Amino acid sequence: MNALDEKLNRFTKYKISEQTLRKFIDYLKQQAPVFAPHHNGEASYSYECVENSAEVVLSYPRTMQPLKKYFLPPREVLLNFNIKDNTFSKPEIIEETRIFFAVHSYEMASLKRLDYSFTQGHVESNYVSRRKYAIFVGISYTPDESHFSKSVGIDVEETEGFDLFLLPVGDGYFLLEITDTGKRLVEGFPGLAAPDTTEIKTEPLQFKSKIKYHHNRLPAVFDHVYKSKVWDKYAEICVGCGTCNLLCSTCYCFDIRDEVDLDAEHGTRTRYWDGCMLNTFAEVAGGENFRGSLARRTRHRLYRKFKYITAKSEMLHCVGCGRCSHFCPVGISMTDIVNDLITDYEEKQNKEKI
Amino acid sequence: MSKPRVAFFDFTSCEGCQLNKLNLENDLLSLLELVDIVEFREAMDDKAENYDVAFIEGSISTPSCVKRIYDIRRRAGVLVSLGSCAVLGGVNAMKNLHPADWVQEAVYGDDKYLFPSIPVQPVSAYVKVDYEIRGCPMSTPEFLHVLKSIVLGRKPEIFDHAVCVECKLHENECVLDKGMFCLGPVSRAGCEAICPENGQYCTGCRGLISNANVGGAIHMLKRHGFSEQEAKKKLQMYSSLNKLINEAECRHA
Amino acid sequence: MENLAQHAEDLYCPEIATITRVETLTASEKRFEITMPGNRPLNHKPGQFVEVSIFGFGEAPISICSSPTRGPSFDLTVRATGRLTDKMHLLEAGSQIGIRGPFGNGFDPQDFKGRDMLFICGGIGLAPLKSLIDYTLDRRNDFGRIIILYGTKNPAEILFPEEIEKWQQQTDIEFVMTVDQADEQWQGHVGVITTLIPPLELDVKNTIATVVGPPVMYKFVLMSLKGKRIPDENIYLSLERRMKCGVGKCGHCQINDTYVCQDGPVYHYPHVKQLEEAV
Amino acid sequence: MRKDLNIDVHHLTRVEGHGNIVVNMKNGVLEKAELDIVEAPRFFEAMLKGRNFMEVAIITSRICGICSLGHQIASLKATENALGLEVSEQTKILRRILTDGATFQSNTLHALFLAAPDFLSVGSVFPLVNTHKDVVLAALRLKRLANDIGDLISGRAIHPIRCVPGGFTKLPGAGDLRTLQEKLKTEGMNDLRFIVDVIASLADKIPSFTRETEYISLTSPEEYAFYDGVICSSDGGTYPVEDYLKVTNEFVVSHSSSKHARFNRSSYMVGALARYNNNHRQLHPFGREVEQKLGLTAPCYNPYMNTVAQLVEVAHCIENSIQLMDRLLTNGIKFEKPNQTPSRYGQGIAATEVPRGILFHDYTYNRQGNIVAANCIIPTGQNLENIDDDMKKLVPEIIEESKEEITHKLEMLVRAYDPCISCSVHMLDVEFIEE
Repeated sequence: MNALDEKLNRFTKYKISEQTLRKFIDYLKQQAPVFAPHHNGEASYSYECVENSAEVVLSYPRTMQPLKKYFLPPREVLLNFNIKDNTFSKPEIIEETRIFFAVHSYEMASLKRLDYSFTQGHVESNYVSRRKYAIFVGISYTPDESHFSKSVGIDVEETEGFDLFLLPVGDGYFLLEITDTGKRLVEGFPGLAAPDTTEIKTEPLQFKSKIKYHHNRLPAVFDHVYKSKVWDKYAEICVGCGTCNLLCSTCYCFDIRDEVDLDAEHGTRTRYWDGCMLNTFAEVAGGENFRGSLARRTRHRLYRKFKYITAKSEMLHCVGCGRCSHFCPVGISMTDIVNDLITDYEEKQNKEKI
Repeated sequence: MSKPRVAFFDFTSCEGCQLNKLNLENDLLSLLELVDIVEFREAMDDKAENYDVAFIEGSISTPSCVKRIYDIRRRAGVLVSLGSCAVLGGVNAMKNLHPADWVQEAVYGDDKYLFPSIPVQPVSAYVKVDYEIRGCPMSTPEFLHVLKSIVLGRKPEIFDHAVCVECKLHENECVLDKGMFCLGPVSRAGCEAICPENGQYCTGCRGLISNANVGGAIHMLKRHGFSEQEAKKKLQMYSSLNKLINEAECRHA
Repeated sequence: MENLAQHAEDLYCPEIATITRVETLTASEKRFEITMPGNRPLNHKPGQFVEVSIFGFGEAPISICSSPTRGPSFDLTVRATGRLTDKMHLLEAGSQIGIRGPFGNGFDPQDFKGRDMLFICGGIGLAPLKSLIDYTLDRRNDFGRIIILYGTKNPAEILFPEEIEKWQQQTDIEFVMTVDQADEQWQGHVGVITTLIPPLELDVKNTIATVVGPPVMYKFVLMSLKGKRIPDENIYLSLERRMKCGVGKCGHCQINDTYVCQDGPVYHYPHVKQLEEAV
Repeated sequence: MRKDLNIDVHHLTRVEGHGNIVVNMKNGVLEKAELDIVEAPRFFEAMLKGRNFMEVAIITSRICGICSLGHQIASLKATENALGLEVSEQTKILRRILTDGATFQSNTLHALFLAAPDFLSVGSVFPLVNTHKDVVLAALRLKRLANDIGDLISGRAIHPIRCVPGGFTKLPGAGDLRTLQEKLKTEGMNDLRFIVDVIASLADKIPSFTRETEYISLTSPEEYAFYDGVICSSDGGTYPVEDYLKVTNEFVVSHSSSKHARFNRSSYMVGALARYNNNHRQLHPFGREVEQKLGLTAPCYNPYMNTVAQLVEVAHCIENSIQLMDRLLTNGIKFEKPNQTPSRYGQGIAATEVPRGILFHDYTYNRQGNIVAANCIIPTGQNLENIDDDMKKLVPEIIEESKEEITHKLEMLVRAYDPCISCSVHMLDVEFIEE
């Protein structure tokens, strides 16, 4: 038995049919609001608040926006203010239990990264209030051509961070109790039989590693490719639309803007998702732009994922969800860039040897 | 602070931007609290000598337009161009892509000399423009944003990022992925991605983002199955005066 | 998350402070004296900044230009260049204003005890450095020589004329000024700031050089300092970026792996030397 | 008796686009009484040349912001006819609701915001905010409600987004549609009744001028025609839409950058009054109610009454859209992929009644689906000769009144036609040489 299977087999688990699983969603809805993947258009998925458990999509490649939208909303009012009397109030953030259902392992891993970003140095109350009582039910998935989470060290069946986890088996699922919170949720649900003792055997190598090097070696590669010509290669076709930033599950940069009502008295201070691929992001007063070229911006984006924060947090800040590649209108793939960089790095190493 | 005196003027255009202001039904009364509208030909008889803020709709396309815009600039404190026609030349400017004579003759035949017309230009080709509100039609929230900013005495925020940004904030399904054409990745936002939001493609009515990678955009559209010629033609719908597009060559097969 | 929650801060809520004095310095710069609620001291270090906000006009990071040794109020020198700063210039004494901070990494003057201090200030860069200059002057005996080099584009842009007059008269300060372009009245030095560096006679090992100015200035000043053989570890810079949040979240001020609002704006030169995007 | 008169209204206000009124009488002889169209021509043919059928409606919508929906619908119908694209029943219902909404919106804007100030002797609607606040608020609510129809079904009332060849890119939700329908039934009908009462009390402000002319509109046995039908002349006879050129007979005049039109007489009229005269028997009960309250009877030869006919149509359109929404909701709203696979290439002609009258679009496509010929005849252009004829009859009748009064009555006359001048100069009539 491999290490992963060993770990999975330690959890108490139940066999559950899809029909019962949907009843379980209904049951969860009685405990707290449930958020899960839904169809959004012809071939697009998004997390939505569940109204009807039949509409929850259990098998999906990836949602468009990552789960971060619930913890760092795309637009969020930070303050309501009054210009005339110089007063303000902070909108109350209700600290409530929310259940996130059918979440993939890379998504959970991305939250761990966001947790780091919003609590290192200053701990941000807005983020923490939303995050504090969140409960997660994970599900394994079949990787598509854009997924590469395995390449950055995150298994499809990685259970870390989840309270419950679903593994497809036959025509149903194994429901695994990961935490005490998960156990308590399951206990109240009348639809389950006794725990199942069948041994779990995951299928090994569900997908090949798409990055040439083991993820542990990537930070070292990035020590040597700052001046690589690879950046220019991709800058030629990149159009700087910012999609990769906005949909990235670990990106969290934002902009803050004041907006005033028509009475010219009341207004809001609002933050919006922003991205370092956008032209004006690194502009300073006087118009100077320290990352004016797309090559520099692309480089900054990748260094943020594989080196800068990684050095401090000891986690790669790319989780391999593949959103940046899948949704890129130009078709630039993250793994292609990284593999090109590795090639460049190898050439450089070889030259040095000679 | 006394109420700013605001005037609206229309040049060569469809007047849809002006109509959009009349469509501010819910906010019209608040707006009238905020400013004095002193000239608005489409809606009122009054004429004024001068204005704190002049909003200009439409592009400049006849000799009499030129005279009138100089005159308005002289009388105006702040001048704001409104909508694609005023800011970019807009759809009107596609005329410039054809020989002037051909165009005149095509419409009026032998009577073409009765109606003089000069190459279409945006307002900024003739006078200093303080702020620009893009869009076809302009978006009313953005118009109100600029107006409120002027009333408060601050510079309005004008966005210079791609429509993709707002489209992704709305989590709209990507229209390129649906096999449709789209200029969202290189077109300026500020519209809340209203076209993709409604299942339609972005036609680039706000022009391109600055520093746009036009060659890259053409490459992108080819990747999605559109010819270079078609890509260029669609890029020119609103931005036919943009040299970047007219000179763009796609270096990628 | 639960234990972190105990430390959670409402990071974006300003305190409403009062402008207690406004002084016009040049055509585009004004100095504002700010008093916090209850007249409490800000407790800042020289070189730190605050996020100033006016509702409806947004926020902007502004360096504190007064020394913590003076107070409890503090001073901000503001150039009118943007949405917030333009509005700020219209405010009079008695107006209220939002303050968050102090933020960032300032100078630790303790570390400079006994050293010769060389201040190199370009344009509005004098403002952040003035907090450290004043500090060293208030603890004059703790420091060796105090040399201030100050350059502006033209005489009309000279900040703090009263202070400068005092510095020029004080015998324990070496103050040298230059302008890029002189006018008819100007009798002093003409030329860019780097022209002031070669003539200096310095005990280079014992001299701490602090540099603040517009982005274009750094490269040339650093070259001159190198020419003077001042060791890199004796050099400090303060960098300017668009710091939107001030607390290391929004990402706008990031230079390579460093957040200016957290690790800066004051940097020990060896830290940023290798960073291509820094200077 | 007055022998000389010179009137020159430069850039007539409260109309869409730039027009001047010029009247010139010398020694008792009327030398000139005309509406000069000085709007800059926009040359849409240059814009359409070689454009793909998917783009054509997007461009032609930009002919006019006021009638953008009408242009889109006419354009889409012409394109669909040319390419043999069948559209579903649901699409037709949705388009009919949009047409009702657009007529409701445009007629309300004209009657209550642009023309009504004349009845109350003010220069715009803005002073009425203080003197007649409740009326203005009701009018604003009505106009908003009309725009809500456009917003909900086409994504945006001006330059609609969702209407494409073969159908819609996105459909309204049933819940939203039900809410809107309810609002039309209650708030919409109440506000209109309230306003009609006010307008009825001002009926004596409408000049009593008549001139019988030829009235041209679409007509259909099934309904008060807006979306579809055949051409109908009050002088008798109906004509298939394909024969539109025989009806319009466009010609260039030197005082107008827009072309003029004529058919059986020296001029003809299109628009609300023409539709009313030809189709009044098919009005819904709510339309009849307003017709009676405002004292409109068919046939009516007073062009000033066009504004009144517009209000009757508003009532009719509100009721019609409520009925159509019922049909949609009963059938259930189903997502359908727009049919965009041409079954043929060639010429397609379509006509739609837009607020200002009958609108023709005529395209020819090549085998690549690109435009090779386009023609587009706009209602305001068709009305221009009729306006000139009205002025020629009116001026001698009121020649004894003060110059201000004459000017005012002429302005009111032109305004009554609700001319859409920027539209009128955007004619398309060109055949492209294929490259």
